[in-house]
Amino acid sequence: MDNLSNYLILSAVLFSIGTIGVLVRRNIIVMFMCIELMLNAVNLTFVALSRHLGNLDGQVFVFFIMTVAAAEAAVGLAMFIAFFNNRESIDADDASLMKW
Amino acid sequence: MDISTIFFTIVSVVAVVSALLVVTCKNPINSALSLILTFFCLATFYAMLEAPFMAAIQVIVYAGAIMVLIVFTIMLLNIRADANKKSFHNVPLGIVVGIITLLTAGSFLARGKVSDLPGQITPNIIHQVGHTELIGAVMFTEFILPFEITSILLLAAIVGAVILAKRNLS
Amino acid sequence: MFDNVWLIPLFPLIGFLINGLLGKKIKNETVIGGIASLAVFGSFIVSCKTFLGLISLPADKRVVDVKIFSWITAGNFNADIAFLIDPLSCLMILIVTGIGFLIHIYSIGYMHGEDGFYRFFAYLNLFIFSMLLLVLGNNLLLMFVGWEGVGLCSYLLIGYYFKKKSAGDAGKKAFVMNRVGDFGFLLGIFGLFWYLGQNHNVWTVQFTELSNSAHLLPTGGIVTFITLCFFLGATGKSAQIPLYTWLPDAMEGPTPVSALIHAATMVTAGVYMIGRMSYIFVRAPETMVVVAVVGACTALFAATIGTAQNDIKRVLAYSTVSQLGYMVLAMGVGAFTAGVFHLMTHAFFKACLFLGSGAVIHSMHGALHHVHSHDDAQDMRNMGGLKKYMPLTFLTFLIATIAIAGIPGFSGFFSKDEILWQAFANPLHGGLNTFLWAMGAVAAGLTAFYMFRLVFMTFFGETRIKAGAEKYLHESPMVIVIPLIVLAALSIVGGYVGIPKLIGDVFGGIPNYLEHYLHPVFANANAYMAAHAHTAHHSHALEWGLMGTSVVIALIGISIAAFLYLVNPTLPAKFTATFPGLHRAVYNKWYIDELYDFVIVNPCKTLGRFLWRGFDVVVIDGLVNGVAHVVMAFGGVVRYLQTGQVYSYAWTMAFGVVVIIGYYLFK
Amino acid sequence: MSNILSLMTFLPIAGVLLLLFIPKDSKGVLRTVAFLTTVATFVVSIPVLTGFQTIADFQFVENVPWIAAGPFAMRYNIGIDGITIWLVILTTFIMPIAVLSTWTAVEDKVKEYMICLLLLETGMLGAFLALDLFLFYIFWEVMLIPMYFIIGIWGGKNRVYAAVKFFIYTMVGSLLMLVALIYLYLLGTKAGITDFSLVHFFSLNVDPATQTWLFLAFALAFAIKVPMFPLHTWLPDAHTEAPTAGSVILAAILLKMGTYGYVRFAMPLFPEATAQFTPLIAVLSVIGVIYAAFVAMVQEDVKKLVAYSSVAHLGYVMLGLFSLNEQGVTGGMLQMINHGISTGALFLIVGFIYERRHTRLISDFGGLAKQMPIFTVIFMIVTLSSIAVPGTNGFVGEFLILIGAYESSLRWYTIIAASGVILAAVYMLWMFQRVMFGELENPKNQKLEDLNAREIAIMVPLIVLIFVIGVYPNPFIEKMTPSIKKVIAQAKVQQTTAQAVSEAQPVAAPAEAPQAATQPAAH
Repeated sequence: MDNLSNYLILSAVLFSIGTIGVLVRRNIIVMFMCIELMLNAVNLTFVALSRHLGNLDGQVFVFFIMTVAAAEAAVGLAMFIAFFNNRESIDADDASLMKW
Repeated sequence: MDISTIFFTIVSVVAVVSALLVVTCKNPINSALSLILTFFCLATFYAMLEAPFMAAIQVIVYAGAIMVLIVFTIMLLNIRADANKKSFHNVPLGIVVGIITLLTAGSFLARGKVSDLPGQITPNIIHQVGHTELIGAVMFTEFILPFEITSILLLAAIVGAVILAKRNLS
Repeated sequence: MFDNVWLIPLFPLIGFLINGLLGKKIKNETVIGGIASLAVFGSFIVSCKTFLGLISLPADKRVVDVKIFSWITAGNFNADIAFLIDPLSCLMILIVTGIGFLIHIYSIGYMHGEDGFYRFFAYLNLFIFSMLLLVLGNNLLLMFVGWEGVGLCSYLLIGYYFKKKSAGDAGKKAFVMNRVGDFGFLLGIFGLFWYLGQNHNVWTVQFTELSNSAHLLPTGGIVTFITLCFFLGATGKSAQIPLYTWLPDAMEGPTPVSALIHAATMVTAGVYMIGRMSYIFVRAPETMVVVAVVGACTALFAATIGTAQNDIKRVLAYSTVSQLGYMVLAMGVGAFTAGVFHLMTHAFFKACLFLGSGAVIHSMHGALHHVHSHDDAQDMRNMGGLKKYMPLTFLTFLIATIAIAGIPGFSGFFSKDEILWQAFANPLHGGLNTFLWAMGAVAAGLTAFYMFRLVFMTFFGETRIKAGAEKYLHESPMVIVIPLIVLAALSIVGGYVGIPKLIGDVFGGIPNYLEHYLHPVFANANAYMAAHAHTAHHSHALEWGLMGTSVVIALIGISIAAFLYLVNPTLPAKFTATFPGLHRAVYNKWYIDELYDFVIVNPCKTLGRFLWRGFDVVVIDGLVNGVAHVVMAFGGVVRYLQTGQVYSYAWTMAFGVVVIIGYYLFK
Repeated sequence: MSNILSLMTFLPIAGVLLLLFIPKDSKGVLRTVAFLTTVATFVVSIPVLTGFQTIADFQFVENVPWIAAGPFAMRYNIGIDGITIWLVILTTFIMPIAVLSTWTAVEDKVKEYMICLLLLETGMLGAFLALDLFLFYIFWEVMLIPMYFIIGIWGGKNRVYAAVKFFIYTMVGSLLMLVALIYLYLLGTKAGITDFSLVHFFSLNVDPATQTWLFLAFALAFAIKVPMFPLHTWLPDAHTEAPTAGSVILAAILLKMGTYGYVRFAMPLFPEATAQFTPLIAVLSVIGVIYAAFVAMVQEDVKKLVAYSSVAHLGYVMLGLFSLNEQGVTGGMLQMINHGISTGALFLIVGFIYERRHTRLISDFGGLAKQMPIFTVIFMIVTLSSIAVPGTNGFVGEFLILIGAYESSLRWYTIIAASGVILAAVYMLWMFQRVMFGELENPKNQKLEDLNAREIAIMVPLIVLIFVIGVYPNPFIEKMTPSIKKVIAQAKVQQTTAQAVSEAQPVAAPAEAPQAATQPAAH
């Protein structure tokens, strides 16, 4: 089905954009948003395929991914706040305590 | 070219452009707003894919809850584009990896085969029974265990977020 | 008839348990001492009953095994808790419980007021128990239990005054040296068990069975090895060269202990063991040579050291070593009966001597204590003239001394002379015999010399004790004196059970009771010797002549002692001044202890330190830690890959994902 | 009750669950619960002993499917036989004592400590009972972790080094064992074995060349645990640093895992390799006995001295096991129990004085006999048991080992090993003398208190056992005999030819010695 291909291609494009974003941005929050973008790209794939196959499992999966994303946002953002409080910065390059 | 294809094209262009804006905008608040736009586009797609419940959730959870949280954080930390500071690094290499990712995904799509077996959930059934009910039925029968585990995960996330934020604010 | 044999060791064990566990609470010395003595007395009564039961049997039936329970069973190996009642073990239990009882009584008086009174009696009872196990055990393993048990009690009792470092050292030395012997004993058991089992399918450690299968053993070869191992055990326990040095040090223990353990009973265990396994020893002629030579050398060597000691107990200790040498010599020349005979007489007179010296020390100690003097109460140079203060002690001491010196009519004469005669006339060692006899005879002379030197220095002459102390010298209480009298009496009459045939014939054919009595025990060995060695016939005149010679030598020894220490007391000092090197060497026991320290003890410690600090820590741990360091060094290099930057991890991950997916897509 | 073994094994886990719900500050309750759990475990183990039949088969067997993952089929297969019966009883017996021993010594993180002890008990019991190789491996590793924490958290000054050393040493061995185990399983699948069951592998015929490698892998893991010279250096460190209970358990039970591993796995599974390596193992055992004795002699730290004496004792055990005759193996098995009791007791004793004086240096003591009479008596008895004085348990075991080894082809090693009895007396008595005898010079020692009721209660059962085994060992031996015979038959099954040669020339035995001596060099 052509329609499905479109969705999948769109999803791949969004995913790649998200990847580039994670790799090139220095702001942690933006990186985090790009990760959300990647997750959403995957979600789109799930929903499209679910629709195509006539099976709701994929959509349930999307539901779980959303839940995880929500949890991730809560914890992640809390960490960013903590990080900012310690370092006065939100730049990923400043987080290098794990360095050798 | 029927109307749905045109609509799909328009919305997908908006989605891609807004996604690019997320990556390119120097100011994080702009990125966040662009991301919200992308999420709305995706919600549109879900609706087009006969998944109204997912569309609703997409708007409520992502655009509503998560993005509000992110915007709130940005505002709280008072982050703005700093002209003196670089907001990008390794751009060419990033683009190369992105393109390779795209190519890889493309070749997946090109080579992979999607089975054409029709499932039981046709648009008709969705219209008759209702999407939400269908999802709910699956969620609370077949996926009850993951569902419960997810709820524990959320609980843990709440506790974790509280502790993380609290300890460092004091 | 022997159903209640198990009571013999049980009584002292009960005594040990009562005093050991409750003694501290009892506190009353009479009760504690009474319990302990009563326990041994009970054993003595049962022993007497057993003895009477045994001699009522016909001579060839006098070997009875009494099994109590099965102890260790594993595969072919079986050892029971079982007792062997035969003339030899019966004689031994009589000696052990009899003399043991007397010494218990004595100890009540001697140990009066000592710290840990109950401990002393508990140990003493434990010792009697172990010794009874040793002599009664019907198999090698049970004998070994008693063997180590007496060693242990000896350790505990030598170290009785544990606050004194020298006491602790002496105890440890005794135990370790005995352990060296035990090592030999163990190897002997292994060898015997394995050889008979492997080659003849006789898997046993039981004496009666061993005796029955002794004919399966070859002459020499493996049996030499086995018997040498056993003999090593005997040298440890019976303080023979090279393992004798612990016994003089063992005098750190209380005097009753020296009398009971280090004179009368325990130290004779080696002799007993050789006698018990005589049928195996005679099948190893080389071992018999070694046994005889070691015995003779010890007898002579220890006697030389005894001549120059000033500590009253040390003189007696070297005398014990020397007398044990006689017994071992007797065993080595195949005169088993004579050896056991001397064991018995020696038990009487040496116990008497030790207890007498204990009475002297006790009195001296009290007297010196009264005048707050720190003079050594055991040093004979501080004594002298004691006979008028302690007449009974002196009398008994003198009797025992005459007995040990080998004056005819006293017990020591019969047994010692028998040994010397057998050393000369035995059929085993050929040309060596004359030497053995000569060494024994010289040692007899030296014995007479140093024993009378002791008597003269202690009881005769002027009183050399610190001025003012002499009025506190007194005869000991009856509880101490009565055992002395009993033992002195035994020292006289004890010899008459074994009158040599030569003398017996003169007095109308008095038989040698002891030889008849012990005959079944040594029949096996004697039969073998009779078959394999031709007995040379010596004339009666020669025997009389040798007997006379040894008496004359003894008398000469006494005369010299009298001359040097009674008539002309300044001579010894002059003698010492003339030959200072010789005197110092003898006085310092020929520096054997120092030699052992230098050759064995110190190298062992050095080796231990080297193995620990050098090998364990440096080599092995060095290797282990070295490996760890290599790994850490590698990690130190590799860790620089960790930049700590989020994006670099993201890069790596993206790259990895691409590579992996690409591989699956394009493979 | 058909699943009494499971009940026994997992009862400590139930105790752990209970402990989790107790606040960490109520130390008394925590200790009591842990103690009662171990006592309950011991009580549960008693029916196992009384219901144990003197036969060679595994008893109280439980065998249910557990994990079926692709080609691997692991089963929950546990059972008990004569080899393990006393080891299991020893474990359940020692644990309450171990808990009691650090009643007051451990004040910090009591909850975690007790949890570690209980987990350790489950691990040890499971490892002894497992009849499935994979299950065994799991329990083997389960034991490791609590012990690591016990040493690393509640240990002495140098605890982290000791804990890591212990962990890595053991891990190296067990990883090799895992590899060998999987390889063995794959061999088994070719022969039609579909699970990890030990009984099935016994019937597997592995060709000698493969046996060599598999044996080496297993043997290394076990040799580290035993520990055999030269793999022993973790032991003194671990013992010295561990808290009393840790040392006691380590000495009494964990070390037995190594020797048990040889009897249960390495020897019956690879009989030809066993024959091939017997001289090497014997040489190492004998070196261990003598070497450890010499090193122990010059130690300044009481605990290290006892640790080295452990190495020497375990050297005897190994010698007995590899003599492969009934006396030797019985002696070895019995000596494992004896060592558990005696050395466990020695570590307890060291713990007592360490708790009072916070030092273990011999030179800091001296003259304690005057101050602590009860302690002296107990210490003396245990010392005597350790140096194998007849009448105590140590003698029976050591004697059987030596006589067994003497009968076997290991005769000449035995003679050297037997000289260890002298050295043992030297180092133990010397230590005893320096600690207990002499004048009470150090003022700090003059205020020492004698053992209290709890400490006496800990020691009395051990003392009783020391004498019971010493005087009447047959009941202990009888229960083991059928299983020991079976193990010997399995481990000797293909050795008949080799043995026939040695039996034919018993007198030529001396000629074997140089051969045997050169053999290790060849490997």
